Amino acid sequence: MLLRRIYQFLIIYCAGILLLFLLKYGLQLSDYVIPSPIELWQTGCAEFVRYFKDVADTLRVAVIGQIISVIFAFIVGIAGRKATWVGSIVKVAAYNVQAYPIVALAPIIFILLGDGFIARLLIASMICYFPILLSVIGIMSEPVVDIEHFYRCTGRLRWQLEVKIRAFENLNKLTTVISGSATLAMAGTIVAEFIAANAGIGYSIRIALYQSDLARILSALFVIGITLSVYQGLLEWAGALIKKGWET
Amino acid sequence: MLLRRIYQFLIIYCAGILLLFLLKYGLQLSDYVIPSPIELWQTGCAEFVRYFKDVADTLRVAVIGQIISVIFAFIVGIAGRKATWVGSIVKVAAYNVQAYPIVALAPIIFILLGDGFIARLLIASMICYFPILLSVIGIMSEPVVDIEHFYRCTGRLRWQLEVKIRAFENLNKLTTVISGSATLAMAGTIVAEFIAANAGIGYSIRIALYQSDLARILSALFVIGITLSVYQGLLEWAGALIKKGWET
Amino acid sequence: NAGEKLNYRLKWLFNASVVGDLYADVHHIFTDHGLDVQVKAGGPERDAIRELELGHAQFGVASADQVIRAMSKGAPVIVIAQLFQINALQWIYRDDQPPIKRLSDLKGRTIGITYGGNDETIMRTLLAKGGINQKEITLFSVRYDYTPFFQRKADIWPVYRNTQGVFLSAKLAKEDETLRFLDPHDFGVRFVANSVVTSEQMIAKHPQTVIKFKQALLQGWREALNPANQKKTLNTLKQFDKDTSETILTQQLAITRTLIQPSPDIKIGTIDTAAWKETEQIMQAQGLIKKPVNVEKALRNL
Amino acid sequence: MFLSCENLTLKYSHNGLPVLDNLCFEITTPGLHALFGHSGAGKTSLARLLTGELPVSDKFSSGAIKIRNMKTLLYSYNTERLPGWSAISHHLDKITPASRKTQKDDLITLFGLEPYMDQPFNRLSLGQKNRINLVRYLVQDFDLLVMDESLANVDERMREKIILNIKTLYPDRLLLYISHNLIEVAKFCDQIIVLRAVTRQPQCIVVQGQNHRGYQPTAQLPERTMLELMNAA
Amino acid sequence: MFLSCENLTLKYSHNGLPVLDNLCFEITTPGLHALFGHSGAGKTSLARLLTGELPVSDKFSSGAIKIRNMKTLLYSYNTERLPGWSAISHHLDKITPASRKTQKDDLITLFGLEPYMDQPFNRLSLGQKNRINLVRYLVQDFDLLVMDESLANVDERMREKIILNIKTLYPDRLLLYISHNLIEVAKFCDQIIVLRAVTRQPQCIVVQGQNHRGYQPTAQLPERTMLELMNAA
Ligand SMILES: Nc1ncnc2c1ncn2[C@@H]1O[C@H](COP(=O)(O)OP(=O)(O)OP(=O)(O)O)[C@@H](O)[C@H]1O
Ligand SMILES: Nc1ncnc2c1ncn2[C@@H]1O[C@H](COP(=O)(O)OP(=O)(O)OP(=O)(O)O)[C@@H](O)[C@H]1O
Ligand SMILES: [Mg+2]
Ligand SMILES: [Mg+2]
Repeated sequence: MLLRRIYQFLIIYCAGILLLFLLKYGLQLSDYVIPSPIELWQTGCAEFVRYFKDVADTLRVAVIGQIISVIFAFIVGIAGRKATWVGSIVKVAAYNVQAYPIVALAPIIFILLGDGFIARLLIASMICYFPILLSVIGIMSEPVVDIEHFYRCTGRLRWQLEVKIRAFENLNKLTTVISGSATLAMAGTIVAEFIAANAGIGYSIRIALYQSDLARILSALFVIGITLSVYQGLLEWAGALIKKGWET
Repeated sequence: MLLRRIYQFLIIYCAGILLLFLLKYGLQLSDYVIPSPIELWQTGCAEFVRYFKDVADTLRVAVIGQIISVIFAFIVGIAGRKATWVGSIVKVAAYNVQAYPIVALAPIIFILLGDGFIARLLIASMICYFPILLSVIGIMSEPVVDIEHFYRCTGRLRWQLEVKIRAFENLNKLTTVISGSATLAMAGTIVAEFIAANAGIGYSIRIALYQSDLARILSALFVIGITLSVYQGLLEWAGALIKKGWET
Repeated sequence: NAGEKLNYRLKWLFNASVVGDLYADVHHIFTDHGLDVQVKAGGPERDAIRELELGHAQFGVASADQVIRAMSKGAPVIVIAQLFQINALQWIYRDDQPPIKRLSDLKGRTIGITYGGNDETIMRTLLAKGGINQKEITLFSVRYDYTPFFQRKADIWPVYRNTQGVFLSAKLAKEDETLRFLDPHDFGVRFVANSVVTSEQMIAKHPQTVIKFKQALLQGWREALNPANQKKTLNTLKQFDKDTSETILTQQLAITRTLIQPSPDIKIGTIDTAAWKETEQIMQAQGLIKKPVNVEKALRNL
Repeated sequence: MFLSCENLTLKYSHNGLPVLDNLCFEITTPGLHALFGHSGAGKTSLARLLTGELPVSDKFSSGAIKIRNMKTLLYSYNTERLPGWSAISHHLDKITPASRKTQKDDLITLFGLEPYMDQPFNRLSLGQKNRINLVRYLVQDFDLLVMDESLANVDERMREKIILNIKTLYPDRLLLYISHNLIEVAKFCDQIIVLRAVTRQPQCIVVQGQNHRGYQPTAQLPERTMLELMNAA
Repeated sequence: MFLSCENLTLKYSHNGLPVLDNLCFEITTPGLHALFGHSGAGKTSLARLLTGELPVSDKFSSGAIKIRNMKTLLYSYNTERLPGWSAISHHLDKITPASRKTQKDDLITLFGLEPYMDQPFNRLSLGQKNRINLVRYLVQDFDLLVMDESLANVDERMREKIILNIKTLYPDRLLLYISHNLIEVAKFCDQIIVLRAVTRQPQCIVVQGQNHRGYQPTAQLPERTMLELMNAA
């Protein structure tokens, strides 16, 4: 599974690069617009190790960010699952915050939190949590009548149990969303680094952008992609394990 | 419902602003770090109409972007629901594209598409489609055995029917995600405008940021929030109607 | 080929830095020259040189470092005019801090730079020139907003003198704080800023169009900066830059004048070849290009 | 212990036919009573009204349900499920009041479920699912328990055993058994509320069952009751 | 038409007891046959093996199932559902081959479903759900149809009517009926495959049923068959 993820990523990446090269040679574009294969290769080789370290750094933040997002999404999703007043205000708050593009919120976040690790983490989590939240709210607000009936009519349906039942019945959907959100956590962290940090791959991409260096950007995308494929593969594998563990 | 959404938004917005003012007067921050209430009020009054027009403009793009995202998410989700090779490569591609922060992809998008409406729409959709995709994949890859069994064993389970069955059985989750993704479409469009456009509220935010004018940014956030609350309220209302229509 | 559609891609959003371009557009100077030009705003993710090659634009504004980088990668770019004689990129600091009279005064300060941006290049050149070790100062990563400077987390912050410099001064003035500027030019660092570029192909195929474009554009700039036209110019600007008050715009315009035409004997649009060569040397010294590109080949005084 | 329905009427929609029309009956003794009638007669609907799962007197229903000396009314049905994350023994332990632990174990043995207690619910056969679901209701505090086809997928021998045992174990509770098995209902139940087509009035008739209390190998079929039931329904 | 099991063995896990052990039987005539046995005996498992829903001879199962002169093998069970987005009539129309439209309408009348055809599935009572589900299988092309408790929640009178009619309508198909109703199975089925506890060998015994073909008001209970069945199970 892991291996398959990796070579599938390679296929897709190569397809993308090929498209760019076709464009380059089709329209006879200079190396400035689209780098030559040689340049790309050289840049890739030269920067691989450094970018890899950057990505590892980013991934670290992303993983923490993802965990926070998942927890946060569950808290909000569980609080917001009921059609009560509190539930719906929590939902409205969660939705509204999301509507503000992070670039607009960034200054406020920096005022509130300074621009250290925490701010970065917050931005990463904010980008990542929302899709999980949507799924969690969707799942948590739908009763599983045939299972809940007994607990409800014997007065035993505390919210923890309700949440557990609904989560378990939708385990597949939840693991899909959670493992899928890894990509979002990654993207979120990169954006945060892009805006604020002076470390991580987002920072490297920003420099490459300022320097109009597409070869570097493509190399960075490669490293991001491959790392993420591995991480995602691992998450799916863990998800399968958990499912197995919970189901037996 | 619509009204409730609006006043809930107002409560949250006011709470946020209050927090900022507490911070301002607690830490004795000057007006250039956090604007004074008077300045905020004046800016708000002065810019409301203009920002409102901008937001309307942005919303127009966001709505189209959301529709595209939903369609796209369904296409990819349906193609990627099966554990086949094609299914999984479609999924890997969809996930990978998402992992790349839009800022890194923007130069490539502009190379490929120029800077028209299309590029903006693409960026907005890319930001919005992924959360929908995750839910759609989750839902579409889980059989509803008790319903599908008949069609499967009589050889009638074409993919359209399979999709329809699974969508219907998870209608609540889908409408939650779709109406929730409105916020993402909006955020996506704003980011696209931020990067590329010369119209819309994203552009105005960029200028306000560039001028370090937090009062303007807060006013813009207000208009975005209120518009979005209305839009979201309408979507939910439409979702309820559709559900009613489909279920009777 | 009058009436042919031409796209002119700016480097940044519409503001006082592009007043001449806007003026030429609004006051039909392009049309008077038989050109149909669409002036398009730029942005950080935009790159006029790429658009020239892809045919999305026929003319554009690019900074000198962009031009030199593009040349080093074989892009067929030609500079037809240099708008800013003095780079608008400068640094601000509060006047309650010791003034920076010599480069060695930078020691011990926290200096904002945009990593990868040309302010980094310029600042590093200044530091090298002043013989200042990186350990003697603190570098602070600059991002979209100015909060770190406001909160005094950084002492010295890069701004565009004629735009940000003006409204930041105004903002701080409200709190009775005054700003000073650190201009690299004063320390002998000349790093060329925005210039008008087109493609080799354009010059080869439509030399007349290029000439007409340059004439029209520079006429626009001359008229825009002419104090006699002040009112007209401000009205033009206001059409595009709705977010800036008239007082600020007036100040911005005044400073822009001094950067575009520092003295009456310099013609607007003059390409300062020596400054370009210095820019190339700086970039090479900083390792931003690997080998010389001989930038003068791309400079065309038509 | 007293349960009565007075002029109970229920519709599921504005323009639909009523499902229950002017229904009246009362039960005054504890024990195993039955709710009988053809499929679609409204047994489930009535049971849900009785236990408060459906509201009485809202826009679609009217009449009154009177309940005296009973506090906990439970409704169980055959398609209920247990959560899937652990073995059924675990779930059962969690919901059994401490005082009923031995009763629970006895019921499990009696219901023939002992070998399956460490299985998760979804690995059981249909009849096993029925039984484990019923067990968990039986160990609750209840005054009235409706068993809506709770043994529908269990074999007859086991069913008989279960019914007889429930009767001896819970002599002072009100048990309302919904089943389509004519003989079983006739043989073991006390009063049998027969729901008839909604067009007939009175919509329900109460027939006296044989109310057998133990295994009687020589017992004849309760033919008179069966006949009565068949005529009523 | 020929169906046989040879030494069929099935486990659900490595270390578990087998559910089916060395099972052998054969059926060579069309008609209504039954699969009978106590709850948990393995009827559902066997039926799913026969119709190919569970694989024969993988790591958990061995033996052979031989099928001759039959192409379409269908397995239906009582908890199946119809999609919810439109009335059941709509779904039924869609899956009925053109040549069977009249047959479908006849079945609906026969099954007493006519008044409910414009309802969506989730508004039906349990027995109504059972019946509509069975109807849609009956209008398919099939050679073997397993009805796994397909009428479990239907009242006896309706059940009898349905069974008798199915027998006359499909004399040349193989119908395998799983039910816990002893009398019904004894009365109406041809051959009755009785699954016994897995510890007993042979695990299954085939008992000849009465195979009644029409409504016989004076018919005695099939006591001998019932006794045989009870002894076997
Ligand atoms: N939610 C509903 N909406 C509309 N009609 C309904 C609904 N539930 C049940 N009905 C109808 O009400 C009638 C009685 O249903 P009910 O489930 O009470 O019958 P029942 O006696 O329990 O039948 P069975 O023995 O088949 O379970 C049926 O005709 C059914 O179609
Ligand atoms: N997926 C499974 N995993 C493990 N064990 C199973 C599984 N399915 C069924 N069993 C076990 O296999 C045995 C036979 O089950 P099966 O469903 O075939 O019984 P049945 O004869 O159909 O019973 P019923 O009449 O109650 O439906 C039961 O003891 C059951 O617990
Ligand atoms: Mg019922
Ligand atoms: Mg079974």
